[in-house]
Amino acid sequence: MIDKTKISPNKFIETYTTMVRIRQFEDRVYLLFLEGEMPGTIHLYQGQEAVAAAVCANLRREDLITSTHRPHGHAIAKGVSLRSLMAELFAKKTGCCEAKGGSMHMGDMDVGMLPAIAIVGGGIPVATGLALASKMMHSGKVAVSFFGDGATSEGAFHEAVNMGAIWNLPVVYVCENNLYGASTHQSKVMKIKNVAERASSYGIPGKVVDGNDVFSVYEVAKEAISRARKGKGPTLLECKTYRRGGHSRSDACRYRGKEEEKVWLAKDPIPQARKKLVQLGVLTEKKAKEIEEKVKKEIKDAIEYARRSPSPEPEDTLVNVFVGGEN
Amino acid sequence: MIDKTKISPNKFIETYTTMVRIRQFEDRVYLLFLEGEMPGTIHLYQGQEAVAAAVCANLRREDLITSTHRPHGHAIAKGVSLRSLMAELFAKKTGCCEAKGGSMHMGDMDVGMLPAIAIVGGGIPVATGLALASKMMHSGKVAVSFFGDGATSEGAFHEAVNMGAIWNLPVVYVCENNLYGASTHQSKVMKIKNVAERASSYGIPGKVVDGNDVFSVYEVAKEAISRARKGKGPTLLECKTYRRGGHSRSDACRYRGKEEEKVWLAKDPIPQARKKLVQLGVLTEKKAKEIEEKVKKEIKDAIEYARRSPSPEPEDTLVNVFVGGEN
Amino acid sequence: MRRLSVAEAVREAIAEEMRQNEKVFCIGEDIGIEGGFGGAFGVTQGLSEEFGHQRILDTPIAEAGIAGVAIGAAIMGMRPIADVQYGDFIFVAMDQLINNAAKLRYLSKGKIKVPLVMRIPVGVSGRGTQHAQSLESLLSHIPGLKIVCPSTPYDAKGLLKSAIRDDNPVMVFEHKLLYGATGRKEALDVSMDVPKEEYLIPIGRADVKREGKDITIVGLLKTVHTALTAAKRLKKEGIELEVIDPRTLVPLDEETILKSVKKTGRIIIIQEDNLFSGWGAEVISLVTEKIFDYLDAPPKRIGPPATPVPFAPVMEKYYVPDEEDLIKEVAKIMG
Amino acid sequence: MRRLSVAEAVREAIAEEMRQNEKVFCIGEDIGIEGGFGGAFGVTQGLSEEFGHQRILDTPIAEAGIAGVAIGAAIMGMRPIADVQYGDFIFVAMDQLINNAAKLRYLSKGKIKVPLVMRIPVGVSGRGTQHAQSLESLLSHIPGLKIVCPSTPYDAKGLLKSAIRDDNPVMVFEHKLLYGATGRKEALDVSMDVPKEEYLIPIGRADVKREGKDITIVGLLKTVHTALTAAKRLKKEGIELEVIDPRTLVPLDEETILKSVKKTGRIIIIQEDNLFSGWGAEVISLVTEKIFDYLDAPPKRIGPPATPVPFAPVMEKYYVPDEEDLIKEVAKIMG
Ligand SMILES: Cc1ncc(C[n+]2csc(CCOP(=O)(O)OP(=O)(O)O)c2C)c(N)n1
Ligand SMILES: Cc1ncc(C[n+]2csc(CCOP(=O)(O)OP(=O)(O)O)c2C)c(N)n1
Ligand SMILES: [Mg+2]
Ligand SMILES: [Mg+2]
Repeated sequence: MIDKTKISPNKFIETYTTMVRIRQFEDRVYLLFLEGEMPGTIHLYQGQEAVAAAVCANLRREDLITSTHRPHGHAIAKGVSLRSLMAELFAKKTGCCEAKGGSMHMGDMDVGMLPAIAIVGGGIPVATGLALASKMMHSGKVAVSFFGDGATSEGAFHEAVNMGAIWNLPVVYVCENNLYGASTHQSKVMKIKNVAERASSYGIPGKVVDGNDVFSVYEVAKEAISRARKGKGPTLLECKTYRRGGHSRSDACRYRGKEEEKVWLAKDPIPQARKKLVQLGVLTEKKAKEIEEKVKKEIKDAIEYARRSPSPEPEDTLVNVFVGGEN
Repeated sequence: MIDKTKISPNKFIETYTTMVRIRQFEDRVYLLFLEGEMPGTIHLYQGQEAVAAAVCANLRREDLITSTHRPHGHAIAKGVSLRSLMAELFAKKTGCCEAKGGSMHMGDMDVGMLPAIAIVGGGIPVATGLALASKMMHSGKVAVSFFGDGATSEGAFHEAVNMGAIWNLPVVYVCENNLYGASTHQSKVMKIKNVAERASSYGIPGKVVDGNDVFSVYEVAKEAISRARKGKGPTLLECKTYRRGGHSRSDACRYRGKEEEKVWLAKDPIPQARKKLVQLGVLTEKKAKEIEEKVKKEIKDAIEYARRSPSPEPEDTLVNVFVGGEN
Repeated sequence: MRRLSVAEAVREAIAEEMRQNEKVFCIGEDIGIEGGFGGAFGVTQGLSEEFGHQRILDTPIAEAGIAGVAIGAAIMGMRPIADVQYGDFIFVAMDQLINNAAKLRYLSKGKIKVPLVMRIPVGVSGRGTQHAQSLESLLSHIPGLKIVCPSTPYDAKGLLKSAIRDDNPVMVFEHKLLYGATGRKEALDVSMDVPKEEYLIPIGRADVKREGKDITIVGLLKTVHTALTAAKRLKKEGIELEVIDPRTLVPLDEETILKSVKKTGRIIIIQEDNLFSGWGAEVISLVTEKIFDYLDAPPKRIGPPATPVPFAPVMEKYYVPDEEDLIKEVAKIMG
Repeated sequence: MRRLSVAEAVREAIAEEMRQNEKVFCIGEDIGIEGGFGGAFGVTQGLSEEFGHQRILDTPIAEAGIAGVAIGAAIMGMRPIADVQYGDFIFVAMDQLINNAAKLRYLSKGKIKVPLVMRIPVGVSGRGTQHAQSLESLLSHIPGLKIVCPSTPYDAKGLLKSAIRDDNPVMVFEHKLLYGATGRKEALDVSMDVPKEEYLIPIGRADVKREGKDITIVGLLKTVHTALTAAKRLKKEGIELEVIDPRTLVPLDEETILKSVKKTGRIIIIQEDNLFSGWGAEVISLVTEKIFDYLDAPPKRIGPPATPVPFAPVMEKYYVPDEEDLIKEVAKIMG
């Protein structure tokens, strides 16, 4: 399955490290949140790390992504600094949105991530527009839109993917199918088994992939992104995955079957990846430990940075409404 | 192809008469419009008569339809009185919308037609809701939503058809694919050949049918409607057809290829139907003439009625905003 | 009598109406799932147990679809109570509400009724810019929609019941921080005694939440409470605010507002919704057009700055008008 | 100088900007098809011949998609001019405009610019209720959007050019009956001399379309012309109206309006857009909040009844405020 010759060991390690980074970040944030150190709400990404990590591993810094109400993983994978992410969650002036956004709007244009759009489906047309500009400007950039299974019920999904298709735009539509839109199981909102089947409405390829297997995601993402970059148009990628925790904040997931949870929670993408990397001889258990330690330090540093960062001034509210003259 | 045993001769004649009625109505309206007797704009239905006639021939009076900016044909087929339709076009108080609507909003709830919704795609969710109510109230009513090929690009189409599908609602989605949305050819806005293929996104049947062959439309509409009525859920019906005239008012169709026009205009649904009916022995040329004469009189009567009808009072503007108390 | 929160009062109104009329049903995202949330604010929690999943109907995430389907069902005689979680998401459904719900009766010779209730949670509550907007002004601008904005559990229940029985599309705005226990620190506790016996509050009648002779304050939803808090403080200084809660914007109870201003000669609007082309401007226009000569001082609006809603609590606090802002303005006008 | 209609002036503005800046492009339905219409009002007629189909980009009928795609392209540095045929259709795209165009800069630490121009034809023009609405008040309520409303060919050209160069999302409203030859009997001929030489009109500056000492009339789009017609007639009776055309609602040129009212002491708004929570209420609030003491008479709004727009010409005429209505109101105030 995994073709070692296609991925450099460094890339393997880097992608794996990204997954670990996301996991540790989210685990830590969850606790901080429960302890009341963070205002607002959060939607965590544990369980879906393979998707963000593998897709973004195939992107260049100048490529662009749009994200959703669940953006931490995408932000980390695209390279937004942990410090600025943590500071945003702490509502500090040094946050990636200067504390204007909070958890649901993370992003940093300097590394090619738009502020996450928390309106379900709302980012898909925008990503399509980024790709349109790339084509018009011959910039060679690819846009990736991340969204959930639930988002594919929205009209915005339909309108945008069709436009991406007819104009052959350099965009990849990445659906992370974690089986639920909030508390609602996929089977309640669509009659089809695979979201990827919807690609046929637009005449573009639709691919289903095990979203908990970072290597599989890597392969199909690579293909879809290079296809996009070559001007061959979009792909709809469906990554089957599962969120390990609740939809948001304090959700105890009482709407999920125990059996289903058991099966899926056993398929944790991180140990799975580690095991394979060790088998391949790319990683050792010792190296894995080191990675974890390194990441732990990064997170600790980010938290300290966030804590000691200043709050915004009340009047900062007025800044950045319009270009050239506030308000 | 045509199974005489399945349709009664009366039904044949009735459906054919409906087509003739629509054609004559539209031809006459076109002239009246050019002569300046009617305000506003019009979108005419010549060429697509087989669809409205055959679909509505399978509906009961209490069944419901939604329509579009191009509603005259649907209104006539569903049984809205010619007098009230003509009066509406003349902006008279006796019009089917009391002159509040005009050409684009024709309808009459007494015969199961909602005021036409001129927002492209906007009627599809509403029709789905009519069907939901039918199911909840066990009323046995079927809803049919008519819309164009262009409308299937709208998010509303996607959201609504999916809901009809997952709830197994008694609704039929009838797409009249006349190859153009205004001046824009289908090939510019979708990569797929058949709109009906989009049904697969929702897990419902999608059927392509020759929309200029009233017998074929009759067959598939009958099946889809009875399927809906039996609680087996919606069908997406694509009727391939062509409008004989412009998109609206004074459109000279300079965006349509001459070759394409020639081919399609030759496939006029009305002579086609007449020929087959004569072959089947259901109609004679003499009877056909009589039908035409009869319909001519009906139209004449409608025009006279409209002409002698009173205009609304200016203050009628204020009526029927809210139930129970105007404004 | 029992003390109820707004969420409880709203739930009770829905349940009572659903028991009395089988045409009433709820439609929305995550409202009835077993083990789920009962909607974004727990309002429909438990209702699917009593009424089943046909009448507490969970939908895909598709707001235009939800609104359109609810409109269609309403036309057929059902009485849908639709919701789209946060009000901010209703922009996805605008076309259905404005082009269909508000107009189909008008186009149908009055043969169509659209007894649709849309429940729309609004207001700033620590969730950032796409989960914080107020939409009551926007929709009050559309002829054909009734606009209801309850500020207390008592009003919320009585008005929602009236809205459900109303044969017109009624947009019912609920402020997130007034619901009660929604896990938000900033939430106000406005729970109060609500009678067990059935009652209705007519749509179109304002409520004088506090009488006073010096200045008329008009608030809506949460700012009614801001005004009442300010009034309590100002009382100590001998200033008596009269606090008017219009409760419904469309139709607007002009009389109650005008009567109050005739008495006080002064008016301040306190508004969380953005000011420009907002409901407060409408109230000022009403007063200045109709009883200009009664005014002893210029009218005044207090509201947020013309910016999106920021996330950080310190900015959010700056954004939302509070009693300090109001008291300052009162001082200016009285001084 | 040549006489141009608004449609011609708008077309010229687009062409000039497209020639100067290859980032500028048009996106919309039926705007560039060969043998087609050049958009619903012929404005882009001929442009695809000069600029090709990449830059006059025809789309599917999908307004949320159009707006969203335009926003995305704008963020990357393109300068889209998007249109959705009739303004009424923009309700389908509301989410993109309000939740994204108006907010992404705010969320991005100012790293994002959204130089989007949305051209929005509005106003009553004989097409019935879903092809007639005015949206300028609604969108003026949203922080983060600029609102431009030209009433003449000269203004339309100069303001559109500024809008295209503006780094912010600008909603440009155009009145259908002012375009020129659009096959509508009711269309006004407002064609006028427009200089060949390049010029810009800054966004945010009102124009005194007519000076007068007696009453300040504020109109917008078509009602500017209604006011000018009334002014001509009233002149004969010795009454001098001052006609102010704000030209942009956001940002609003408060100074010009206040200065005028300080002079005249009286103000009437004439508005085609529905009154409730509309732009006229904002102007009245501005004046009464800021210069109350200068007013010699109550302010007044003239507008349509609070109903959907009816189709029949006699009702439509009743619906739209005209010079008779204005003259009557002037008589009341002066008398
Ligand atoms: C337009 C809109 N409707 C509803 C919501 C509320 N909401 C937030 S997340 C969510 C579920 C999204 O499901 P999915 O797209 O599968 O993403 P996931 O949460 O599983 O990552 C819902 C309904 C929203 N933010 N936007
Ligand atoms: C939401 C919306 N967008 C655009 C329009 C303008 N418009 C009216 S008809 C039409 C073309 C519709 O094409 P199609 O759905 O194929 O129907 P047809 O006209 O061919 O019957 C367009 C773009 C509209 N009425 N509503
Ligand atoms: Mg999901
Ligand atoms: Mg068509």
